[in-house]
Amino acid sequence: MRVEVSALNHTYPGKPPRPALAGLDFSIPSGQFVALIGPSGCGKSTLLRLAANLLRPTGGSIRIDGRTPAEINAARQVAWMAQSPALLPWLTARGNVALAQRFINGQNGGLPIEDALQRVGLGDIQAAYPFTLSGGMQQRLALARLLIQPAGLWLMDEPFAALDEITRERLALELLDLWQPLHPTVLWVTHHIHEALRLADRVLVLSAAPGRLVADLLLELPRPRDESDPRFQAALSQLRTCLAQAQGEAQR
Amino acid sequence: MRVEVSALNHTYPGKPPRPALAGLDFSIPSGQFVALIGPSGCGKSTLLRLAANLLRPTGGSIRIDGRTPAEINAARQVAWMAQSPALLPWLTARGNVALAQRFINGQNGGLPIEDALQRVGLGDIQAAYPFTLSGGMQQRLALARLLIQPAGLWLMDEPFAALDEITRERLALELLDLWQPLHPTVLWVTHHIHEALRLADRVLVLSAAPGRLVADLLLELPRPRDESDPRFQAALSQLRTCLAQAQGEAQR
Amino acid sequence: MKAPARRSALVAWGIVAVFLISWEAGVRLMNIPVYLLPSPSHILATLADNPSMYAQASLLTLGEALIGLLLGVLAGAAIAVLLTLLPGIEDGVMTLAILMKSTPLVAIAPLLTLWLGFGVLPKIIITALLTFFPVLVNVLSGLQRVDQPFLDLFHSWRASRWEVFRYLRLPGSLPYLFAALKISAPLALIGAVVAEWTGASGGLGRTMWLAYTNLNLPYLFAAIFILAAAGMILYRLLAWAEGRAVFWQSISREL
Amino acid sequence: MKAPARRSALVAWGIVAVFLISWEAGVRLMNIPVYLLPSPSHILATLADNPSMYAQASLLTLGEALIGLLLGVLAGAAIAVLLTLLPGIEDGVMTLAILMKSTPLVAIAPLLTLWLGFGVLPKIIITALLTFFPVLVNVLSGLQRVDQPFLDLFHSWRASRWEVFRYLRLPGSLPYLFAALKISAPLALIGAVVAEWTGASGGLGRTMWLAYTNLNLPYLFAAIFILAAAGMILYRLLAWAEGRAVFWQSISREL
Amino acid sequence: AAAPTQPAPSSEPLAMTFMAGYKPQANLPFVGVYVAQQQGFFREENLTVTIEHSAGQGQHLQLLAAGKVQVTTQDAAVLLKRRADPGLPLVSIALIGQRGQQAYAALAGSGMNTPKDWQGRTIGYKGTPPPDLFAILQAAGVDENEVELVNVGFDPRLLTEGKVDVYPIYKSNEPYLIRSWGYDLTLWEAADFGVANLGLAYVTSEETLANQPELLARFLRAALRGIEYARAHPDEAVQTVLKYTGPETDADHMRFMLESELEDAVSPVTEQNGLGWQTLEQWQSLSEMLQQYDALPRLDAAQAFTTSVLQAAQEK
Ligand SMILES: Nc1ncnc2c1ncn2[C@@H]1O[C@H](COP(=O)(O)OP(=O)(O)OP(=O)(O)O)[C@@H](O)[C@H]1O
Ligand SMILES: Nc1ncnc2c1ncn2[C@@H]1O[C@H](COP(=O)(O)OP(=O)(O)OP(=O)(O)O)[C@@H](O)[C@H]1O
Ligand SMILES: [Mg+2]
Ligand SMILES: [Mg+2]
Repeated sequence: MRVEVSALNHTYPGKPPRPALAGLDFSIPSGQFVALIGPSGCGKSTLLRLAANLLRPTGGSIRIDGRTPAEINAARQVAWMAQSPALLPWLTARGNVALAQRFINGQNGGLPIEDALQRVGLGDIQAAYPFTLSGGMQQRLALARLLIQPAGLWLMDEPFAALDEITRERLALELLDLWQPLHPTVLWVTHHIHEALRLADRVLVLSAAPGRLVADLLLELPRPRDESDPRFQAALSQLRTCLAQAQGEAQR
Repeated sequence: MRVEVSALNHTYPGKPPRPALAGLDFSIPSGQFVALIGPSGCGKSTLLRLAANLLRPTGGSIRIDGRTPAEINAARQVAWMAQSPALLPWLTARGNVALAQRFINGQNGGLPIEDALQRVGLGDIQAAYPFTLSGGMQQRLALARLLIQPAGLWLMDEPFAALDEITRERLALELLDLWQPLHPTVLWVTHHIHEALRLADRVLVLSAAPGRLVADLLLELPRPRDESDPRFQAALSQLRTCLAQAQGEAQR
Repeated sequence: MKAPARRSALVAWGIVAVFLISWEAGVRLMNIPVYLLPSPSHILATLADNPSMYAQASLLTLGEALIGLLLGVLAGAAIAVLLTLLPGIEDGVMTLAILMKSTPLVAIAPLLTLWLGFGVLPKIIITALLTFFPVLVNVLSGLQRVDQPFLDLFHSWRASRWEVFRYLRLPGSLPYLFAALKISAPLALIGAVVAEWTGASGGLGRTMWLAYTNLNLPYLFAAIFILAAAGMILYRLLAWAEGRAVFWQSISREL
Repeated sequence: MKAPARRSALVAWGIVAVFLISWEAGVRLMNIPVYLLPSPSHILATLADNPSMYAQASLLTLGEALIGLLLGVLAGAAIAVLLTLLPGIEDGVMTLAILMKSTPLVAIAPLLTLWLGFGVLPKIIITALLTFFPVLVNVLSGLQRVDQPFLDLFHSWRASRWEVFRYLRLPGSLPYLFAALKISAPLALIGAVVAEWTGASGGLGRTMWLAYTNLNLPYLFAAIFILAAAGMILYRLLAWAEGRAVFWQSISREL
Repeated sequence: AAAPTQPAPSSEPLAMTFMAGYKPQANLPFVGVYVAQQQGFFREENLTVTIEHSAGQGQHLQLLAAGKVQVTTQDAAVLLKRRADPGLPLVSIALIGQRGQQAYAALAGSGMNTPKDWQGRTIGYKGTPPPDLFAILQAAGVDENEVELVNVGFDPRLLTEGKVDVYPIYKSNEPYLIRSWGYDLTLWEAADFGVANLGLAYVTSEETLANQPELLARFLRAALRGIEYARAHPDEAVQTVLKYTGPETDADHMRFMLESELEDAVSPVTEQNGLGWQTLEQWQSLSEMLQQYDALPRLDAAQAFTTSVLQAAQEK
């Protein structure tokens, strides 16, 4: 799905009010895999929440295939994965995933529960309750819950933050492997620059709060990507500098 | 403080019982900075909880300067930072840190509240309540809460998981900078291999659950470390392979 | 958990024993006349002398109490659910509930007799009226107190109000529900007794009424002991059920 | 939040109005005699005719109710705290509490009068006895239900039982405390009335008793209306205070 | 026991509910009904009677007026008051208590002999100070401002514990209790001061009276028979009462109540016209007393009672 963000502002109420996003402008063609990077507290989660219709922007607009987030949400075409796993404590691992399945209307594209749990490596503890799972396991469970939802737009908030490099890479491949055929648009918040470059078609860099767009770089590299490739290394160092600047502004 | 772990086992009760640690054996000389790496769900947090006296091992023992975790806990010589921030919602950012200060007996070595908040970059939102903080900010607040506690042993469970590379590196430096003078023993769970190599004197690698020690490598490199240094690169690739094996066993 | 459980049971009996013994002692030493306050031994003797009478009366009263409690709980919970699904009417309905709650039962007892006759039905209704309010208030706040992250999740799923209720609020409100039950269970016993107090043809309430108006206190207190025992048993059962139902949130006593 | 608030207030009054009107209509159409059930208009007229009398009576009764409520809440909360700090004695103390709760007030009211005379003191104590139990039960479960991560944190700090109570359990139990207050506030009014029901020289309870024994139902119901109004006001105040005190956990109605 | 004879074939079966005005005890009007039920006197009248009990207060009158109950019992003075306000259609069909039920009691040790001695003492009352209290005070020439009136519930212990000096009691009830605790009493009765008062009556509603005189007649006939039977066989009657009060009730207490009420059931009026008879001047003087001391609106005492049912009962 096409995502158009124009003059997007969000300021949280309160005294003092907290500006989280200040004038974002970008548009994402349908099916693009976009990584979102930025310093802590710069508004990444806020942006995803706006797209998922959990917040109304205080200024500007988001359009998804020309419709408002509310309309898209009503049509259940967006799958959102929060930064914290938010697992229901009274449901088993499987139960938590199964619950999500009640909320998908007919469209196909979502994984079967069994398959989703297998792919995130929780196939053998489906009966365990969330409070008996390790941090990383909880996050993987939340991921499985997203994977069963068929959607044209994936909003993922640091889905791998609590995972070790290896699991991380394996799941990244799994994910690409699911993404290729359906080709949903993906907004992927990550702090892992290599990961961003390994996965994304495009990387958006936000400044420190209130978030503004400080870099927008496209990667036309074939997947799987070869880190030794000079273009990869170039992109890498470019990103680092952007981020450093973004941070720098934060310090001022 | 000296940490001795011998034949340490932990299995969580339940049907089926969940073995989390299977026969760990290692000892850490006082003042060593140890990074703990291992696949998701392999027992890292469990190990820290055992050291912090939040769990009793089902087998084997942990001795800290020859005393049991309970004794050390009673003496308030251990500072533990959980994987989830666990911030009290009815206290402000500052309030949450100030609360921790009630629980330190006279020893000096902990940072003043103000200073701690500054170092983690939350100096200007001390009056904000946790639920208005971003994921990364919450984690940094939890870190500040740890930094004010004077302790001979730091147990840190993925303290930077929710932070972007740059903030992460900056905080890592801050931390080293605090660690150098006091030189407490540090048990540092991380998923970030570079980070481990940048910070630690020694890296312990655990196998997939139930956790066993699969690698224990010492780094006698001066800090700040130069990633281009061949020894660094060697260690890096060595770690990668260990982890890959650890994972591999998990698959079987 | 077994050992401490047994220990606390011992302590419990110990405390009760101390209480009864000091009561007994107080009555004997200050020799308080029986028509002011009978001694526990006297009360228990009375119980022992009239087993069948008290057994029958208790059966009737406990029956009324339990059915009334059931009705009251259902009513209270139902209203709470309604108010959760239609929050607009909350203030209005609560106003009526409080109006109902503020009406002394004696004022409506005759109306109930008029409409429902002299049987047990009015007693049950009165009990229900007495018990529904705590359930309503507690369950309502239980249903309304939900953590934001979960609400966001359900919102992102475009869950209906009903689905949010069914899959999020309902399980989340269980701790409040059980607290309400623990409050209402003794109330139900009181309710049944008070209902019988006004000219019933049987039950503990009637026994107590007669005993009281004849200042026959041993018989009065014997009934009270039965009520207390019943209340205690109900409470324990509820506590046990609570542990089973709210397994994900351990009741922490050790620190 | 302003607009919806005003709307729901409107709805509230609407619902109350509908209720009163249908009551009025019912009484008129089925022409129910006044000595069974007076019409709202009749009741309000009675109120309007005796403003000063009802004002005085209300003042006395509300005074007793509030002081009694305060005592009851303090007692209930204090016991709950005690049981949290000394969990060993929980079962025993709860048994006594239930014994006390199961004792119908009519049985103890005269004893209190014998010991404390005809003044307001016995009324206040009865009210306290009636209100302490919901507070005890609710606050106790509030204090016992703490999330494990927080307990671990305090444990890692080697916090004392008291510190865990003071800094973790106490704030965490506020939602339960307020639910308990909402339950107990109307109970307190009932309590004061029941206490005055026999052997008071003033107050709404006495007014109601006289009105009832003289089958003067308009006067009885006029008092009931006052009680309901007072109950409603208390409830609203508590709801407002709750919002202020438990600011970190929003009461969610919109989904 | 009288051998139950077959009901007259002519009379068709009737059913009714009798609600005693208070809890089960040996008040004479109650005893009459209990015994009639026990001895089958109602059956002989081909009448089925359901016996209920009221909590006291007003419930039984409400239910009577609403037609849920056909006959109840009520104190004559209260009956007049209820007729006046809220205007309940109550009619006495038989006056069992020919004298007032209440009296005023003080501990014998208190040194009070005449109401004059009440000056400066605390006097208890139940709910509202009863008119005969003021009557007594006036008759004895005591200024009502020189006594302290306190509202006490039902609780004679207030007297023995010294919370009140003078306490209103039912002659047939509390004296037994208080004496059983080892106290002696001095009693003052309104009648002793020429103050008219009456006791319990069988009461029905104007509607029932108009529509079911036959039923009332049968009821009254059987109930009065029950009272006579109780007079003849007090022990048996007490046993019958215990069936309703439960075995835990003190038989001697009930016996005392029965006997003292049997005494008050007879008066010149009844000796002339039979048990339960009532006359206009009895009711007239009562209502005058009430008007004087209780600010009761003037009302026609003639409407408050009827002898027609008793006459019908006395025939055949
Ligand atoms: N309370 C519990 N009850 C039962 N099993 C548990 C409990 N806590 C953890 N476990 C199990 O113990 C194992 C290790 O858990 P632990 O949290 O130590 O893993 P971890 O190394 O911290 O993983 P991560 O990197 O994802 O945090 C996991 O398999 C987990 O399911
Ligand atoms: N509910 C809220 N009320 C007030 N301010 C808020 C709220 N939620 C977020 N903020 C503020 O908005 C800013 C952006 O928050 P957001 O969670 O979007 O950051 P983020 O980019 O996701 O950071 P992180 O990488 O640490 O998750 C932060 O300064 C935060 O303090
Ligand atoms: Mg975020
Ligand atoms: Mg962990």
